[in-house]
Amino acid sequence: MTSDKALTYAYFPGCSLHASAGEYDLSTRELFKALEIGLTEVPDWFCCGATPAHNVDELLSLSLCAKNLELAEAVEGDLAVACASCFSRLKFTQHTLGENATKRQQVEKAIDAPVKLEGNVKHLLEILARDLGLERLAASVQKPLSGLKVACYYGCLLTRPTDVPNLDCVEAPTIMEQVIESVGAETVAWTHRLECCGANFTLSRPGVVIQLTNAILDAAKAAGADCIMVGCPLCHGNLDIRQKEIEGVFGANYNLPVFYLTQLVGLAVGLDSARLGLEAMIVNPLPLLKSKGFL
Amino acid sequence: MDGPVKKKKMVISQETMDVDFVRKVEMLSDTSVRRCFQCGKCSAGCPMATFMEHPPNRVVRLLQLGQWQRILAGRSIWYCASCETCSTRCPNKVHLASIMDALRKLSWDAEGASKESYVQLANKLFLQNIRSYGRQYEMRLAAVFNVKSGQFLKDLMLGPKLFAKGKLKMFHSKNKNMAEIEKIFGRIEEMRKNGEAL
Amino acid sequence: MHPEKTISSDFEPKVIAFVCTWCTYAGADLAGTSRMQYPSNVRVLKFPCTGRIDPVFILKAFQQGADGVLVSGCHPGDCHYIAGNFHARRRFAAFRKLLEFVGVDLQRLQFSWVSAAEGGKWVEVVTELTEKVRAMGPMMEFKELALEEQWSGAMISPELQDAYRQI
Amino acid sequence: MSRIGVFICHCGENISRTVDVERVAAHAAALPGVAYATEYKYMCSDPGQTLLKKAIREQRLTHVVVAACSPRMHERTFRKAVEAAGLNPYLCEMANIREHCSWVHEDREQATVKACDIVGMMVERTKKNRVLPTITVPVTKRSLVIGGGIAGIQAALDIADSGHEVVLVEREPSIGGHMAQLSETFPTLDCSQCIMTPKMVDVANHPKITLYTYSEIELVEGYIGNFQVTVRKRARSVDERTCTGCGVCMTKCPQKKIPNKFDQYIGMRTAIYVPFPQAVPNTPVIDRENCTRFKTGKCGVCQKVCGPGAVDFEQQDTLIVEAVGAIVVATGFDLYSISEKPKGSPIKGYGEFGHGKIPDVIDGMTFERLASASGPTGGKIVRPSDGREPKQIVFIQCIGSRAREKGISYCSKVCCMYTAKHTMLYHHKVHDGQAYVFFMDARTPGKSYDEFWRRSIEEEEAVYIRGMVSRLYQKGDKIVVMGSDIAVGVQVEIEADMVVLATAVQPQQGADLLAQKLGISYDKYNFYSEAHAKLRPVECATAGIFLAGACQGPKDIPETVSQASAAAAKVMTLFSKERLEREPIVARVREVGCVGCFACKKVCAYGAVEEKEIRDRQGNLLRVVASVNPGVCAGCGTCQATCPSKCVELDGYTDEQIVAMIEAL
Repeated sequence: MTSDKALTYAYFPGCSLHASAGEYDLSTRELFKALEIGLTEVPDWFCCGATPAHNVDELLSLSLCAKNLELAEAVEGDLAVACASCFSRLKFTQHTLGENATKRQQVEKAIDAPVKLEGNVKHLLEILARDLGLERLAASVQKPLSGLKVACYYGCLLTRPTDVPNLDCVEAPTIMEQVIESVGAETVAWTHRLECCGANFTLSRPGVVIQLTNAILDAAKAAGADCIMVGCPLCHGNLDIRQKEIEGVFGANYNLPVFYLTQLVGLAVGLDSARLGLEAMIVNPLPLLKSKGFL
Repeated sequence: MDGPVKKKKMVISQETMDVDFVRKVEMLSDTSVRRCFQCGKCSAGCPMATFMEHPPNRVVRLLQLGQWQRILAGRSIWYCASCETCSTRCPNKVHLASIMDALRKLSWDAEGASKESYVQLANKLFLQNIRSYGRQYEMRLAAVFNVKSGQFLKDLMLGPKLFAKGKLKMFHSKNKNMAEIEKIFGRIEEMRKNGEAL
Repeated sequence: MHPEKTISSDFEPKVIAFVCTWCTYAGADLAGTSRMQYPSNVRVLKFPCTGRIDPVFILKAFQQGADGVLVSGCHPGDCHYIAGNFHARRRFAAFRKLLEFVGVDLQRLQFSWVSAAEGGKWVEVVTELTEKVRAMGPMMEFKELALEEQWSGAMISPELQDAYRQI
Repeated sequence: MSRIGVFICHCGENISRTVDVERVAAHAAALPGVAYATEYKYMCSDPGQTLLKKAIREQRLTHVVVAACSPRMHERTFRKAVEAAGLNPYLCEMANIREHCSWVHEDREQATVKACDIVGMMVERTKKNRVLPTITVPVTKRSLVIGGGIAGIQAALDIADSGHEVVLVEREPSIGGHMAQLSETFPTLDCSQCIMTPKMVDVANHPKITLYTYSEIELVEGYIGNFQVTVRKRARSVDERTCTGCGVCMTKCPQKKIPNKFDQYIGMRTAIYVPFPQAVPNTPVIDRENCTRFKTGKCGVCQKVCGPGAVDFEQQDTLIVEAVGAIVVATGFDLYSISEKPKGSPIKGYGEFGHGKIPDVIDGMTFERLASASGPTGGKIVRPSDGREPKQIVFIQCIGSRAREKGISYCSKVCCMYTAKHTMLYHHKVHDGQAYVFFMDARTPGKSYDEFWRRSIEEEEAVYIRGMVSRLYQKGDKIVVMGSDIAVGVQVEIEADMVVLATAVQPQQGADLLAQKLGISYDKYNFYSEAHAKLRPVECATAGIFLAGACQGPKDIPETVSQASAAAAKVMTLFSKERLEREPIVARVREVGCVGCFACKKVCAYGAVEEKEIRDRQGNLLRVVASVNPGVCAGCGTCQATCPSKCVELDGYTDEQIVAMIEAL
């Protein structure tokens, strides 16, 4: 996978990265620049429909994703996706339309174009771990994150279900750990790496969300983590934005900064903290980073 | 939840088992409900099972018996988080998460059959947002949801903070592909009207 | 199919069935012991296994005046000889082209699986084929073409050789 | 010129009611080559047969056609009668005018025409029939038994007790198999070793049994009655004849911490070892991978302390050829491991159960070793991780079995019963503990089986929970079990000290390779296939090879023993004759036309086609042609239809015979 040829990708940031997850977008662009990986945003991409679309209208979900895949064809390189939800939907679309001819015909009619399934859709983790390669990533490190104990949180959509995203083992993935360990951090073994945070109900049933998210924060804390790392803006929203609220409701004290993977890797490769959007995080990460000597 | 329907004796006959509905579910979800042998592994791992009146395995069981009214009358399908844990661990390759998608779709078609309103409202607004703007604008989504659901003050404490952190944007530009999106929505509606798609 | 031919209403087609002894022959026996009724047009040739059936026999049967040919053996996976019916199936698939080439309307040739327990299915299959062939009228092609030389003796022709190579 | 006799049966009225038998006889009499035709009320009756025999002699008949019922009914009867009259039995054929004619058609005219046609076809066919000799092959009255578990032991003892020699081959250093590993057995709870070890000793002492342990099958040649089997006897590094089994070598061996396979790797052994104290033979083996001597050349203590001087570091593998007439395959089973990726599955093992990395999540066989009085803990049930007694123990059924996403869709059959047994053993040993069982349905068909299962719940207080487990994870020193109870419809969480998984029963590793050597068929899971699921459950389709035990499919001990004895009986039946007789419906190769393409060999399911070298008088190789071994050929004829140069012929179904029938139409 690793080659000397310059890496370049079409980039699908997704809606959240243009809004609540601005720091994920910023740190992704900055990190890729630093690693000399080309990133060109797909022009005029639109919403993949995420969970609500497939929840009630799969045909719409497949059509929106198929349209986005078609738009991405215009940009050179594999499609780099930052958001786990967008990643999951795009992969699902490729998988479903590849297997089911009827659905494929319906989608082609809906978007009035042949569907394009050949292009590779890759999550940022795959690009860092496999295309760039862990060795080259390790070689780019300026400030190893020594002594930082990270709880890698995959959530539901990065790996599941079997045979669809094919990012890593569905039950025991290691790709996040591999990436963050290669830039010098430690990872903790913990029990809730793949449990659901309930992102689907952020808007409609926040009461449900805080219960699920609390269990995750609790498990990370119990495992001795300093912070949590995620690759999904929806997980981030629940773990970071709602953390204070959860602490209040459950009488806990977590104080666990929730980083995007690009923020932590960016820090390790020597990016200035201002270019990582750290100030946008609700749980202030600066005390932790200062105490570990990274700032 | 719904006393009368839930507690009512199930009278099973070829007439009361709605095979057509089950076939629609199977077609939409690309999976067979007959494959399930009721081991309950889906319910064991479901993060949302404690919020459902019918645990996931029972939803499949009711489908096997063609008793969809009992499913749609409850809230279970609207409490599915789409986390795919059930599909991943099912020993029989029953894609329960996809079955849930299909059931929600058919519930929408059945208009108002289901109780859960907040989740449905959020979904509706989300899709409307795509149709009108091409992309999701969280601020707008949240504001409209709160107004429509009558929870004006929900998450009040979060708002200003997120705003200060740049996480909620007031202004947004329209996507240049708007015409194309409208066409996609239109074509799908057309196909359904002509009976070319479910 | 053959509008130029006048089909007399009392046309009785000749149907030849090539069957294996373990499944279909026994199934036909069962139809007998159960006193089921079917058209008397069929003549049965017994083979140990469908694997023994050389496609040339089918040609020979048509040439000899059969209007329809049935080949029937054990269900897939049930072969008494482990895999004879599987080899037969592969072989016949390769021979379909050849049969078409020499002018056999493939409608006249039927393959089926009838197990020793399926007396009823045997009756169905035989009745169906007989009626289908009756509707199609007599098989004239070979009679007209007088392929006597080509399909006698060693029963070897370039087309046949070619088909063998494909298997 | 043939003189054919045609005999038409009325079958009481069964035939004559719809078929005009006199007209058929007249039609037959007029056919060329027919010298005699008659009809009679009951051809199969004694007077009917007498009539047939008399006609053969008086009319000097050369061939016979009996037009009557199905050949499946009376072909044997008439062929015997024909033989008694001095004709070769294969010159007699039957025309089926009952099942295929009189019984299925009502129209007398049509039925009569058809009967005439059928008789005509059979007359033409019979003209081409040849005299076929009865084929006989000699029988070597010795048997090979592969596998020294309870199945192999039972089969070997039964055959040997009938007075025939047996060669028993076992891959491990000792016979005993899985049954020797078990603690107690269901449904009686008698101690497995107590009933097993006497049988093992019987094998060792039996004058008719040659035992090769630590040995494997290298090559199988030949056919029913005449197999040549090459056995690889692996180097034991200890001479079996001189070793007295005193065990001093083992006490002195410095390598003491090697996980013992027999104890499911929870007990330790030395590098020179017997797998368990009651091993048969009681001769140690040096495990060369772990022996210091073999790794560094430095040690040699065992050799120094061995009084009789039996330790031999130079010993080599030896190949032994044994001639046998029958083979019993009894290679048994193995348990699926949750860390392994099963065949045909996209999923690697059970990640949701920790991929085998949680130390106190064990399988059923490991629990047997823990519960066994002769096991590594002396029968104390303790956790492998810290040696503590588990107070909450969870059993989970159907792991790997009945899970098609894991590639295994069958039921492993024994787990329901052994788990019920485990809950009892646990309750007997840990009085203040509680056992929980997650299950779907209890499958307990068998004598006293369901009663046994009920006892585990009603008297031994096991809590059965109808529902499966989604995930297991370690939390502190507990294992969190996330399950569900589908009867109640709620999730169930148990913090367990130990979890026992009832993992699937699978064929032994390499079962497919052995099957290929033997030329027997196996299913997609590598279980060996019987010749007929109902009526020939013990034989392989390959003649002379028989199956016993779990190598054919999951089985418990009583079933295994029954099948082993059945296989032994089949072997004895085979050995009851000096020579084997069989129908001469076999293929022959016309060597002159054979071009040696071996298309026939590729399609032969029995391995009956061999390569034969044709040499000139000087011994120079001219060419290689196909040759059919009549002892192995089953007579399907697939080779003949496949041969591109038409050089194979199946006796009894030659092209000539078949074409004659077609032409008669």
